[in-house]
Amino acid sequence: MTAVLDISHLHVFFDVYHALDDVTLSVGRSESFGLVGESGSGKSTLLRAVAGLAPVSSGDITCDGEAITGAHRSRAFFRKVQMVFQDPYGSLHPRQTVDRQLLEPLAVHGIGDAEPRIRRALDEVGLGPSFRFRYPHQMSGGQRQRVAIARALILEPKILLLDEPTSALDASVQAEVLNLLEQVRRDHGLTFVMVSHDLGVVTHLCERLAVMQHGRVVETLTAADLASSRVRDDYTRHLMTASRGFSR
Amino acid sequence: MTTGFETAPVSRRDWLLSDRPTSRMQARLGRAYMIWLRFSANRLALAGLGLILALILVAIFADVLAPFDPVQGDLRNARLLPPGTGSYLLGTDDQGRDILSRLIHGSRLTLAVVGLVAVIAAPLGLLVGTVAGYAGGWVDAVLMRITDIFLAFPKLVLALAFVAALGPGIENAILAIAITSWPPYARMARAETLGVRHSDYIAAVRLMGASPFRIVLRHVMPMCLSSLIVRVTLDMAGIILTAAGLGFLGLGAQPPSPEWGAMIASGRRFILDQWWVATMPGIAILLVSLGFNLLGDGLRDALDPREAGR
Amino acid sequence: MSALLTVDNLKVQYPTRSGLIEAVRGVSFTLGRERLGIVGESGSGKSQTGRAIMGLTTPQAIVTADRLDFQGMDLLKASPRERRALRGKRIAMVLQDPKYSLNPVMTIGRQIVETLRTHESVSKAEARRRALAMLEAVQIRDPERVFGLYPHEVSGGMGQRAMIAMMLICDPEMLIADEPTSALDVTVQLEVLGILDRLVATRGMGLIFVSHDLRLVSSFCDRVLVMYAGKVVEELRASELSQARHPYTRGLLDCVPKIGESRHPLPVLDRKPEWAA
Amino acid sequence: ASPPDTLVEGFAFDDIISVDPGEAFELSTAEITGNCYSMLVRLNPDKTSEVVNELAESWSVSDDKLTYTFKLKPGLKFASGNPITAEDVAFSMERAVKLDKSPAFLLTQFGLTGDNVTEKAKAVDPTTFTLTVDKPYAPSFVLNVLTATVAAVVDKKLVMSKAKPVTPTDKYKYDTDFGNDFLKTGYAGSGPYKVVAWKANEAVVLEANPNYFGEKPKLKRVIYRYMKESASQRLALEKGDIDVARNLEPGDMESVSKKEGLKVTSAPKGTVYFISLNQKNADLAKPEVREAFKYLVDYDAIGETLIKGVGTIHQTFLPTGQLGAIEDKPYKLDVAKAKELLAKAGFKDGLSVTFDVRNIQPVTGIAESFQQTAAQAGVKVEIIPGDGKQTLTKFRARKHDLYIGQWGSDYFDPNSNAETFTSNTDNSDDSKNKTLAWRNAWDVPELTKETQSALLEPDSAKRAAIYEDLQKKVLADSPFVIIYQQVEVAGYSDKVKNFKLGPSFDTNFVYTVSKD
Amino acid sequence: MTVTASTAGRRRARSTKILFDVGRFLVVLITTYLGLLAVTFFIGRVIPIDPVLAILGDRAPASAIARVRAEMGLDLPIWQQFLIYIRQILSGDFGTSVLTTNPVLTDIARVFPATLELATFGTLIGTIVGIPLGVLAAVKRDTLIDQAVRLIGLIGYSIPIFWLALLCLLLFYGKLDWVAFPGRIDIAYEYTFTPITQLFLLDAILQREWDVAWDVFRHIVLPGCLLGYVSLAYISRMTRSFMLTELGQEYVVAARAKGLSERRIIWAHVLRNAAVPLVTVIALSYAGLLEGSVLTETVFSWPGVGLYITNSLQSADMNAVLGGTLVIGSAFIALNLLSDLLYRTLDPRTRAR
Ligand SMILES: Nc1ncnc2c1ncn2[C@@H]1O[C@H](COP(=O)(O)OP(=O)(O)OP(=O)(O)O)[C@@H](O)[C@H]1O
Ligand SMILES: Nc1ncnc2c1ncn2[C@@H]1O[C@H](COP(=O)(O)OP(=O)(O)OP(=O)(O)O)[C@@H](O)[C@H]1O
Ligand SMILES: [Mg+2]
Ligand SMILES: [Mg+2]
Repeated sequence: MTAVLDISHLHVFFDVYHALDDVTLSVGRSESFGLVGESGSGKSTLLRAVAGLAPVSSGDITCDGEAITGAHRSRAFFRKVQMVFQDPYGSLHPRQTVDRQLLEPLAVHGIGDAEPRIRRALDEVGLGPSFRFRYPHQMSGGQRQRVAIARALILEPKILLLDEPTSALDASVQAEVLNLLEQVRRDHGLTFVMVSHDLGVVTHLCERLAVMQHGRVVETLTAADLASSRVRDDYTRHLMTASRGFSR
Repeated sequence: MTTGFETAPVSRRDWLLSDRPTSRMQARLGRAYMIWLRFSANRLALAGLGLILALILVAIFADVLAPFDPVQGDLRNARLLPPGTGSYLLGTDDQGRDILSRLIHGSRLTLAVVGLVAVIAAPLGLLVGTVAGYAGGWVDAVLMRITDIFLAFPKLVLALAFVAALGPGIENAILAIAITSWPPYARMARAETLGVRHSDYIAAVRLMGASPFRIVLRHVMPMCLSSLIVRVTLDMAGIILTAAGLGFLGLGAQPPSPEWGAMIASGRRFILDQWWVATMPGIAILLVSLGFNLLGDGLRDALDPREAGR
Repeated sequence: MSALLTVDNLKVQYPTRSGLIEAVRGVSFTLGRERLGIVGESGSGKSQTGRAIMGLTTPQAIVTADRLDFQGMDLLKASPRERRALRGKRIAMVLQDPKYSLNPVMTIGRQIVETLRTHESVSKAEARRRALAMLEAVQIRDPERVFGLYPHEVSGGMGQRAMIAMMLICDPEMLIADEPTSALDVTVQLEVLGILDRLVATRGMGLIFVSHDLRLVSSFCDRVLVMYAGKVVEELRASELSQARHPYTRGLLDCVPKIGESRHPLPVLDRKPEWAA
Repeated sequence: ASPPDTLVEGFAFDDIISVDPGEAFELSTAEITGNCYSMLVRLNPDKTSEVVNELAESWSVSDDKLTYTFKLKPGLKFASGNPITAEDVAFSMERAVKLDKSPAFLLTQFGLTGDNVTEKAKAVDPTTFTLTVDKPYAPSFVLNVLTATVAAVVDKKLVMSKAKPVTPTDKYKYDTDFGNDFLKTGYAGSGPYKVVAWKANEAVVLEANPNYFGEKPKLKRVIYRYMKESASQRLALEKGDIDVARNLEPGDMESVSKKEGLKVTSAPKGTVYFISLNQKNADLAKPEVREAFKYLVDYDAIGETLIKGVGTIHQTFLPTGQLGAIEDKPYKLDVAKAKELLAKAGFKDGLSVTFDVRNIQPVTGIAESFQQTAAQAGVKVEIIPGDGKQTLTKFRARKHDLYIGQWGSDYFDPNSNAETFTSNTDNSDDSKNKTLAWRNAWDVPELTKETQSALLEPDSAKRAAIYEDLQKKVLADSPFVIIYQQVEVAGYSDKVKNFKLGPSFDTNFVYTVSKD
Repeated sequence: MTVTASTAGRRRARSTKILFDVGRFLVVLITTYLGLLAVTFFIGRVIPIDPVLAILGDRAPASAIARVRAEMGLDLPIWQQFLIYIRQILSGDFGTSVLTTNPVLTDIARVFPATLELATFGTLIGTIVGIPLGVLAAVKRDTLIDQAVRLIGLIGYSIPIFWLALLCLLLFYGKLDWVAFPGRIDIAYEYTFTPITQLFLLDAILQREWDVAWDVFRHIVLPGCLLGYVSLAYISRMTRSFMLTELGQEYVVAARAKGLSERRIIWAHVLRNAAVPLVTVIALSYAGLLEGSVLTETVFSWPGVGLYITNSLQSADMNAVLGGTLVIGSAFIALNLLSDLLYRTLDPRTRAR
């Protein structure tokens, strides 16, 4: 397995708060990797650190052979790595139509054939042309999340960082989005790094996952291990019980 | 395009209100129409709009509408005539000039002051605020220091000083007011930028590799725009009043230009016996700035989805 | 089992520029001293139902019902004052997000005491004592400390417990919990549910539990109402969830991925227009 | 309401910068000094061609007309109780000359300098003071100058006890400020009233001087209350909050005069208002243009409206009442004639000029009226309004085109106005001379000579003839469009008795006033 | 950077953070003052008024003019003048005002209290009347009451204050005789009454001089009410808007669910939350009145700092302008600081733990 994303000894501080404490991870090419853990454990921060949106104080990140330092990211980096955010209500610019939002990455990177690309991207996420000129407030959460995915895909990245892409959605819509993600991954041979607090979702989509607590990775294991309860860490076990629902 | 929607089976209203627009134009018009619907539901706001439109029309057709020459008076025969004397509907001033005609021509000055100040101060404030807010760090510190200095400086003193330095005249008054009125816009834009800066959609644009310049210009600024527009409209009244205040202190317009504030200033000498000389321009200022305020208030409700949602 | 609350053909409508929005379209059910779950996707009218019972819909809402009866009292005919006396005292409601439903500038203790002193004339010291006891009852470890904290100083789970304490301090006969745990972490979620469960069991309250999580509701409640587009499409015992007949209910159950299950792609809901009819 | 023992006047005295008689040269200060200080001689308010003695018992001139000897009245006292001696008189002169403030030139024009003043102005004995001048001037001229407030006698003992030491520089060679700092707001005189307080733009408070040697004033206190506007003065007067309104404009004057319980009084003052044309501007330097502008003022309409009651149309530079003043009024509004003259000068299509105007009435009104009438002849006038000091700065730097100003006689002698309007000893930009002629770059060596000759003409009739000639020449050809002579007005409550305005600003006496 | 070092560093950072905050505040303060100084200095140099003229008057001899020019350092290069100026200010010497010949500090000590008194009066009225009106309008949203309150506010926003002041003066003084003549105090008292704090109303009450207090009140009431109206317009409008925002919050629903009365919800819960941003609004409007009442002061001959600066400016009396500017600037900064502090105490979320 060749690693496409390598993270070693990563530390992130917010002022004095140690949000990521010595995180080391490696994600293989075309692998789907999950991150679970309680709220505030640093899952989102990890993704944002990779994307250059969090203040990394030390540690190394290697992405597709390119060593990255600090917060600066090359232009090429953004064509390799894209991200989908948790809140579909907050990740789309409220004053721009879908068309504008999809056009923007193309304009930034000076990509020419905008028209067919936009149409293709919308098609791919299952939105018809009737959505093209809508504003975010004219769409449902699931539809917005599809637009966010389309926006991430339009630059044809290799790695997609997914930060709880379905947690704001209804169960039924969640299924649709999960299916969509699976499909685009297959079609494009993408590498996924996905955050979720729902073990069901993670095991559904990912082959391997890491469990995080208090800014550390406490355990890395495969989905199969989890399904058959082959876990070492207490916290992982605790999470598993909790996700089975309420019991008196 | 016109044929497009005349042959279409849907009504124009439905076309505008459609939640599945088929073109950029339709989407944009639809949004504007929604705003208009919200706006027009507010009667006071419509009244404000009416007042402003009337002002603009009066300014455009001043030459046609004004019954007399606004600057040439009849000192000997027509001085300080009360309203309704002869054909002087609103009376005459101390140079024997028709007050109505002066008010009509003065609307041009008022409009120019308001328009130009808005055009100078608002973009300046917007630029400073968004850049400071987005860049953070020392850029923010420096820009905000400058803003604070201008904020802490007594506004009218600054304006007075500028007019005194540059010489009187409406252009300089405009510059002076513009120079004193941008800091609040910068503050506001910065606050708004700070709110927007950490949002996911800005993060998404950064992840596209867009330059900070592009982010500020195309993504942050539009977010500040609607509150800026509202604020500017509401400030228009303040601008008119400041200009009038400068005129009142003898520093705004040059005689004989019919600037309303200066008209009040020269009319106040006669307030005891010839009340109309100072009262008429006062009413004009009140009406116009009321118009802008009503308009701004209505725009705020129409543009701010938080308020309009209820 | 005597009915605490009887709802018959409850409707909630909102007049808007583009016509009447029907948020709730004729919901009927009765509630005894039991745990009744209401599930449904977003926008199906769950919260509106709860709020209509409380009388907390916004003023422009039009609320009608053939019957809205709480222990023999016609809620729709009751004066605002009478309804206010009911609220917090006999019917209470826990809102979804503790972050927003606690007054940010008042200490938690004061907010709890306030409920108590609104409905019962007790001395300050007595009120404080009871508030502390209530905080303890919702399993807050250090009630004295939390009593003096502001909402932003406590975690989501603690905030939600404080909210529950605030609503239960007057020993209401009925509690409406509108998605009380969906803002919380999975592990915390279960703790809060545990507390609710114990309180209902010990005090004999009627509970309406609103959620969009079918699995959670089924494991927590006695009875479940499934809502779709402002209507109840199915009502069933929690234990009989697996025998649900309505395709909507089945679909909701099916589309959730579970650990150790391999269904690719996941089944999705195929909404039929006749469901909403 | 105003207290019974106090006279309250509403007065726009924003020109006061100091109440030190050795420093002050402003019109409002003249009134204060006039009421609070004594001088050797005074202008006779009833007959302005005469001077009368005040501190002096008698005076005489030597035959060579160079030495003036004054004998003081006996037993005079300052307000402080110190006796008034010739020493004080000499000190007052020395002080004014050495301080070298604005009014010092009145004395230095007689050849007094810091170095020789102790010699030339000295006390021979406690009651005898002699002044030696450098040329045999007409005695009327010298005595008229000595009535100016700069010659007010200050209390040497008191002043020097308050004097502050200063470090001498090349510019100021003395080691004391001669009490200037103290006297700016303080008082060391012997007049009927003493200055108790001057608060800039708020009030000037005078109190009766118990040591006054003359007839004691009737009222205990006089308060000048700063009020800028005519309308508010009138309002306050009508309400009885002030007893006298000093800056009434024509309309308000009329109303006050008709109102029961109120009266008005007026007195012509030695101040003329004029529009001047800067000769540095080549267009304005053409004689035809100068003349044309004189036809572009609507004298009659202005006289009937804007300055009605507060001024009389007057076209020569000497105010009525001064020696040699003539009343010629050859000009009136005549657009056709002006056009013709302009065409002759090559401005068939008109010309554009700027016009620096103070923000004060009636000048602004007159300027606006002129702007309108000039427009009829194709002269485009751009008014640049400004505060007094601002327009003055420009005027003094000779950077204006047109300027509207006034000139009040520094002392009641024709030379004051003649010198400023007709003499320009050095027309260069860095000239020391700042007369109106210089300020408008009007280079007139002949007129300058003629003006100087009038000074040495001892015969009054001949002297008057020279001034008449000068006035005619200025009327015909100067860059000064003289419009009117000021009439000072006041409205007052009829409770106030004996209120009168004098012929000059330092003769607006309040010590004779009483109240019912 | 190694891990251990960074953790230790963070801990140290926490303890120095307060120190750092204080330091930053001082830097802010100093730079703002320096900025004010520089701007004032600059204004003084560009104004086309010869400052010597203001000192000597129009007819001074050339020698005197040259002497004063040298005394004032006007013949030095600009930067040297600025340095001298700064040095002077730093040593606490604001110079003497040319216009009044008093030390500027003395003048300020007289005129600032006048403005302070007026502005405080206005702000009190604006707050006491404005807040209830705003609350009322928000609670009765879209009713006639709401529209009426809005209109009152909007007119207050739109009316030229100097014009209204003139009309009111005419009516209440000229016609009705309800209020006293422009100025702070009647002539009769001006020279018998010795103020202590220079806030006349307060002084008179402290000294139990009831007739003086009444007279002072009759003077201040009209300009004070006019300023109060302007501030009321702003405060009521902002109160309404903040109340509306707060009324839409979930905690209001929660409070209703508790069975609280509407009145208690509005006044104890909602207004208490709206008060947090309102503090800033009131402080801003107060600051605005402190600096911006030049026009009112002109009409009412109120010897305040606005009038003082305006008069000084017109005489190029830059010492006085600077003094006034710094006072107003300081008042602005102080009010900002105060509102910040109040904000912190009112809003537990920003309170330091
Ligand atoms: N910009 C920031 N400034 C300060 N602290 C931050 C910031 N972003 C995150 N944190 C803190 O870092 C910690 C980790 O946050 P993160 O968002 O990574 O958690 P998470 O695992 O994604 O949680 P959740 O499941 O709630 O999304 C949290 O305690 C959070 O408060
Ligand atoms: N004030 C209002 N005006 C108009 N429509 C409203 C209003 N409040 C709610 N609605 C509508 O009523 C419907 C039901 O809303 P409700 O809040 O009950 O949904 P819900 O089932 O609780 O959904 P969620 O799970 O998202 O909370 C929605 O379609 C909503 O748009
Ligand atoms: Mg997260
Ligand atoms: Mg809900």
